[in-house]
Amino acid sequence: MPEFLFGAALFILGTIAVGLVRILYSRQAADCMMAAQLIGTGGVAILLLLAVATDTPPIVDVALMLALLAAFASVAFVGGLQGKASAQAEDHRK
Amino acid sequence: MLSAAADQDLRTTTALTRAIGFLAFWLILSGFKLGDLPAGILAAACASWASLRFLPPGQSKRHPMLIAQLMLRFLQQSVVAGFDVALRALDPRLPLAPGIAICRCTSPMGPLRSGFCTMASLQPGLLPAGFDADGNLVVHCLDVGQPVARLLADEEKRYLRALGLEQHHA
Amino acid sequence: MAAAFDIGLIVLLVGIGAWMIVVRDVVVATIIFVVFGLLMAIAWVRLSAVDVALTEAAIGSGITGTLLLGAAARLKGADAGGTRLSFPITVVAAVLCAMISASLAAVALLLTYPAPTLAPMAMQNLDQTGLGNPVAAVLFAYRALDTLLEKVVLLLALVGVWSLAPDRAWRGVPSLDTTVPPSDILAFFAQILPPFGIVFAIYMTWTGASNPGGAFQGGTVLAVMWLLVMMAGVMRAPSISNVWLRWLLVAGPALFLIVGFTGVFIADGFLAYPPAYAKALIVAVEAALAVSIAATLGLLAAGPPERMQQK
Amino acid sequence: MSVAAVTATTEGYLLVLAIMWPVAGILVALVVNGRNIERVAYIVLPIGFAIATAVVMAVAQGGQSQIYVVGGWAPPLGVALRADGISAAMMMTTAMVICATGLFARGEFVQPAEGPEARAPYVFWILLFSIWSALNALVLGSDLFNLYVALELLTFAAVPLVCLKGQKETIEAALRYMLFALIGSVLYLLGAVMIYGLYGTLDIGLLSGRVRAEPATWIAAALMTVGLLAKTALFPLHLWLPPAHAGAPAPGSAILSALVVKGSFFLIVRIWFDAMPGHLSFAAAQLLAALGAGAILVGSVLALRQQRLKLMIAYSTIAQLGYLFFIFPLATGFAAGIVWSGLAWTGSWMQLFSHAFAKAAMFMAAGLIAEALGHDRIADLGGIGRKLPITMFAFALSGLSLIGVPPSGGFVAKWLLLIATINEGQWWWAAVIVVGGLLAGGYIFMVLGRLLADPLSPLVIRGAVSRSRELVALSLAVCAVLLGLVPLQPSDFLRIGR
Amino acid sequence: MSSTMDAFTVLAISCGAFFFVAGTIGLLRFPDVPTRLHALTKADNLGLGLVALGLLPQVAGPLAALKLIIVWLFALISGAIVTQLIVRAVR
Amino acid sequence: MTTATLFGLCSSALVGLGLFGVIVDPHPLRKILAFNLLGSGVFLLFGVVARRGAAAGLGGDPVPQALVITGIVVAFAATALAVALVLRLFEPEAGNAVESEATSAGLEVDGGRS
Repeated sequence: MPEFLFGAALFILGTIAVGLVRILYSRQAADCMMAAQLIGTGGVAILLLLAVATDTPPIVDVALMLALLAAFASVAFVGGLQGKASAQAEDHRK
Repeated sequence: MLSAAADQDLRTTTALTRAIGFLAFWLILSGFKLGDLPAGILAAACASWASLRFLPPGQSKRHPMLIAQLMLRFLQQSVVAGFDVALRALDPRLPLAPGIAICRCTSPMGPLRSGFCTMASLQPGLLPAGFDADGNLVVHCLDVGQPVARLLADEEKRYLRALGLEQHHA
Repeated sequence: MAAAFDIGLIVLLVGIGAWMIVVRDVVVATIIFVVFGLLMAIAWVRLSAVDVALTEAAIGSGITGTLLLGAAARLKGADAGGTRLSFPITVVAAVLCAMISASLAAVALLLTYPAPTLAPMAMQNLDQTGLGNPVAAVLFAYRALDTLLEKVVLLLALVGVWSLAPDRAWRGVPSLDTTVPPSDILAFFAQILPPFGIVFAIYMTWTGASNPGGAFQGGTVLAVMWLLVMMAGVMRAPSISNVWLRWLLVAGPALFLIVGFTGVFIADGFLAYPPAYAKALIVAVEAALAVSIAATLGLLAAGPPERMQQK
Repeated sequence: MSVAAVTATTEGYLLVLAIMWPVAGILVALVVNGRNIERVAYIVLPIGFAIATAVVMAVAQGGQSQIYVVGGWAPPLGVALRADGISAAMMMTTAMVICATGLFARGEFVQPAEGPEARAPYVFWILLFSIWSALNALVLGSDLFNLYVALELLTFAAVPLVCLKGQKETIEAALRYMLFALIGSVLYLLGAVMIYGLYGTLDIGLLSGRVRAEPATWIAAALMTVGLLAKTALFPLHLWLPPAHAGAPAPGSAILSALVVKGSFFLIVRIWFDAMPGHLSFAAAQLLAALGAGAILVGSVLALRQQRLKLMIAYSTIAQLGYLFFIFPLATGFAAGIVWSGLAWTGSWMQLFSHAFAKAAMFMAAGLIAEALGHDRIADLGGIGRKLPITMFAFALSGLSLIGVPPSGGFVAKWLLLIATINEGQWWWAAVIVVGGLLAGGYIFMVLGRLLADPLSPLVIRGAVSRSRELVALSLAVCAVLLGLVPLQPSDFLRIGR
Repeated sequence: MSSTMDAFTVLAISCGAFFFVAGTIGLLRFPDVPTRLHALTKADNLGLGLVALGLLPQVAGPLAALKLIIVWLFALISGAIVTQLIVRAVR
Repeated sequence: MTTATLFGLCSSALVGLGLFGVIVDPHPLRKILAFNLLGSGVFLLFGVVARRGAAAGLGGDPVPQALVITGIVVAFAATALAVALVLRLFEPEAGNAVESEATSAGLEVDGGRS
């Protein structure tokens, strides 16, 4: 079974890699934001597979951490962009 | 408006419900161990406090059964959505007609409406993309041929009924 | 199959790292770095370092992302380009770096087995610390001095960041808090996610004594949650002269220091614990540290105060 | 514990106290309202000084290293602290310069009498405590990773000190300093990792017994050394130093030039003389000294060409740091076939200490002059010496020590190094030492001449200069000169622990 | 029993992997950012769900299984929210 | 090839890439990014050392693992300080936020701008 799980993890890693190449190749920030999302979902899947494959339950915690925080990169981008812009606008108004 | 006492009651009930939920989350995280329980209770208390502070209790009557149904539907829809997108992606003809649809949205502003948007974003082919100037929901869809407005209105009705809000917006 | 997975992961890591160096746009490079951090978490899992994987996932994705993406977005308009090095110098630098890489690779290939290790010694003494997680024992018992000093480093970095505030904004707030419309989805996210984040953070801190996890990881999750509510405008950023805030910053290191000096009287010396109370003391210190780390990391990512609080 | 080599000595607790006392100061300073922060300093500085004195006494009386095993966990698992002769002497120098700087800074970093807490004083005092703690940790540490943390502590305290004034140029200087320092510490860490991978310990004492002569060890040591050289600003990695040291406020410059750059130098010595004694090859030692010679010549020539007083002093720091690197070819004892030569050893440390006092005094004097005139253009300094005679005297005394005029600490240092070059048969370094002295004479007398000259236009004094601050600068300069009274022979105290 | 469970695991995970592939193909073929977002989140979330489902029989005890579900739920919800954030930023 | 050796090669590549970026890239923020890449490479080498030291029932030597955690946090602090410096240096309004000599004593100039 571990062999199969590792294989599945490698397979998903491959799909992530292809997706990343596609996303990052466009070199537009908006497109690139999807990359974090892609890694978020795919990385969680890989970690879950590894947790079972190596029989190390704490790895599920890493997956949970990733699921909780991977979204945060995009939030930081969007929030940071809008937030800083509006804060600056506010500052300039005064 | 509810009276102050009833308001207090509601707060307590909500706090307790949420605390139990967070404690369940803790138990799932750490497994059931008696020695861990004090920390779990502390965590649940902190989380409920934060949750009450960020998201004050609504004043409507929720229907647990309907909410459970809603959750199931939510999961089922996300499965259907996955199939939908996979079929479109793998179809050699690439059957896409992406576009924007404007829908009326009756949920009250704030977290309730955001919650509805989040649910809607898991519907097959739909992706809420903010609101226009009149407060209507802007939806990006994979196929503008879908009856988007009707679909969403149905979903919203279900959503509001489960949250006990339909009487306000009938 | 496991080796094939490792090779795939390594190729992806190096490829993404190289991409980050060559790509033109700063914002894109930053996003690539965040992606790189997420992949590093998987690499740490493959190296049987789950504690580190948790740290990398928390710091690498969550908080570094906020910091760097915010900075990249702010610098977009500014002309921040320095002088480009001339081509010959670039070539020399490339050759130099390649040489360093090659020598490191040679060392990695030539290292012999059995490798020196302190693992048996760390396990032998684990009982005396009352802990079940050897990494936590290293951090809070065997090499507690490093951990304590590192906390001071964090505080000092924060003082350094604050010192960059304009004089008029000293005692002001970082410009992280924003006003977003109440229906905004970001606010919604900031309303529902943090309570779960808090439970997870406390779980991380608590479980760190016996399983992978600990004050760093828990504190970082808390910090990320705090940043989220501040960025979404659900909670306001505090003034840096807030008394409570300063106590929070100091609480962890101060308790650590006090416990350390108590060890002189009740145990073998500075930063020693009596075996009977070792676990309780360490967990108490970790709990306080988690709060302080959360405050420090959050404020570090938020940056120096830039304007006075609006009343 | 498996290794019995490390046992704590009775006075060892002082070592922990020396590091942790300023840390306690940082924590208290962070929470007290900024208004009370100077009061905290009045408590931290004298007690810290007393701790340093006690350590020196303990080392001198015991005649051996003082050791403390933190938490009772002996290396390699745990971390030990160790005070030998050089670390005790470094601690004393640090304590003296820091306390003097504290006294000097009272006039500059005060909270305004009215109104809320202000930025600069709040930050300055915290940074001062941090630098003290970091330096003590650096000279007492005997674990490569513990030393890494101490190095980072030092960097994070030093960088904000550079741009405390907040002008664009100083921020630029701070950023450049930061980048150099970060690369430096990462390279150091890389080397330390390899050492652990090879020998399974980071403890310097244990390493000295385990280190084998093999390529991987040399790569690791080279990486660590290069990283530390970047932090020490040895030529040609000196580019960050002049703007950083010249841009900081006067007390900051004094600390940065007198102490901070020496921290990483101390660590290089620890690596080559304590962690891997006898592994420094003749060629590598010559290379280090050649870089030092380059620093002396280039630094001095550039100092001669500066228009601004603080920049001139900063370039002089680069030159004076160069002398320190003669310790590698001269003290290793290549000629005699012994591991060690006391003459050059003492000379190099004397150079370090006397330069610390002299340079701190000189930056303070320059700060006072700039405060009085509102600028530090050397060409327009004419006549200020008559208005500020004490300051000028402090500048002159410290200048004499930098040149190496007897009787001064600088003279003893350079004389011992000269003799060592003859003893070791490496006469070529003697030429560099002599030329360096002449060039130093050039730039010092150029400024002194200006200070005493008639003003081109009537001098406008912008603000009254406090007499007590002048005296602080003078007393440090006097310390530099008094060091010249030590006997011209290898010092026993500096040999303690080796 | 065990082999039935293993067969279930293999089947579910293979299906999950299939949806990851579908998501990536969508990324490659779909014309613009919003449509690619559809492909990314919807397909990958389903893939992750199936992977988690397939792993359920392999973990010890019901709480550990619930934890896998929880991981999926969090990924699902945060994915749904992030998608909206991105599409709003792009629009 | 063991896992440790493979990741050792990975770490050496990352160190080279990061160092190259730090030296060559003119943009200060990207220098910081490259520094982080370099740091990741160094930490990864720590991880390799830890993995090689697997013994006593552990998958890795806990000492280097703990040191990496400390190192990651320190590297983050360094990044935060460097980013703050870069922002202060390059932001459009940084020019007028620079204090004049008169205000550097720390007096609040505009009374809180409330």
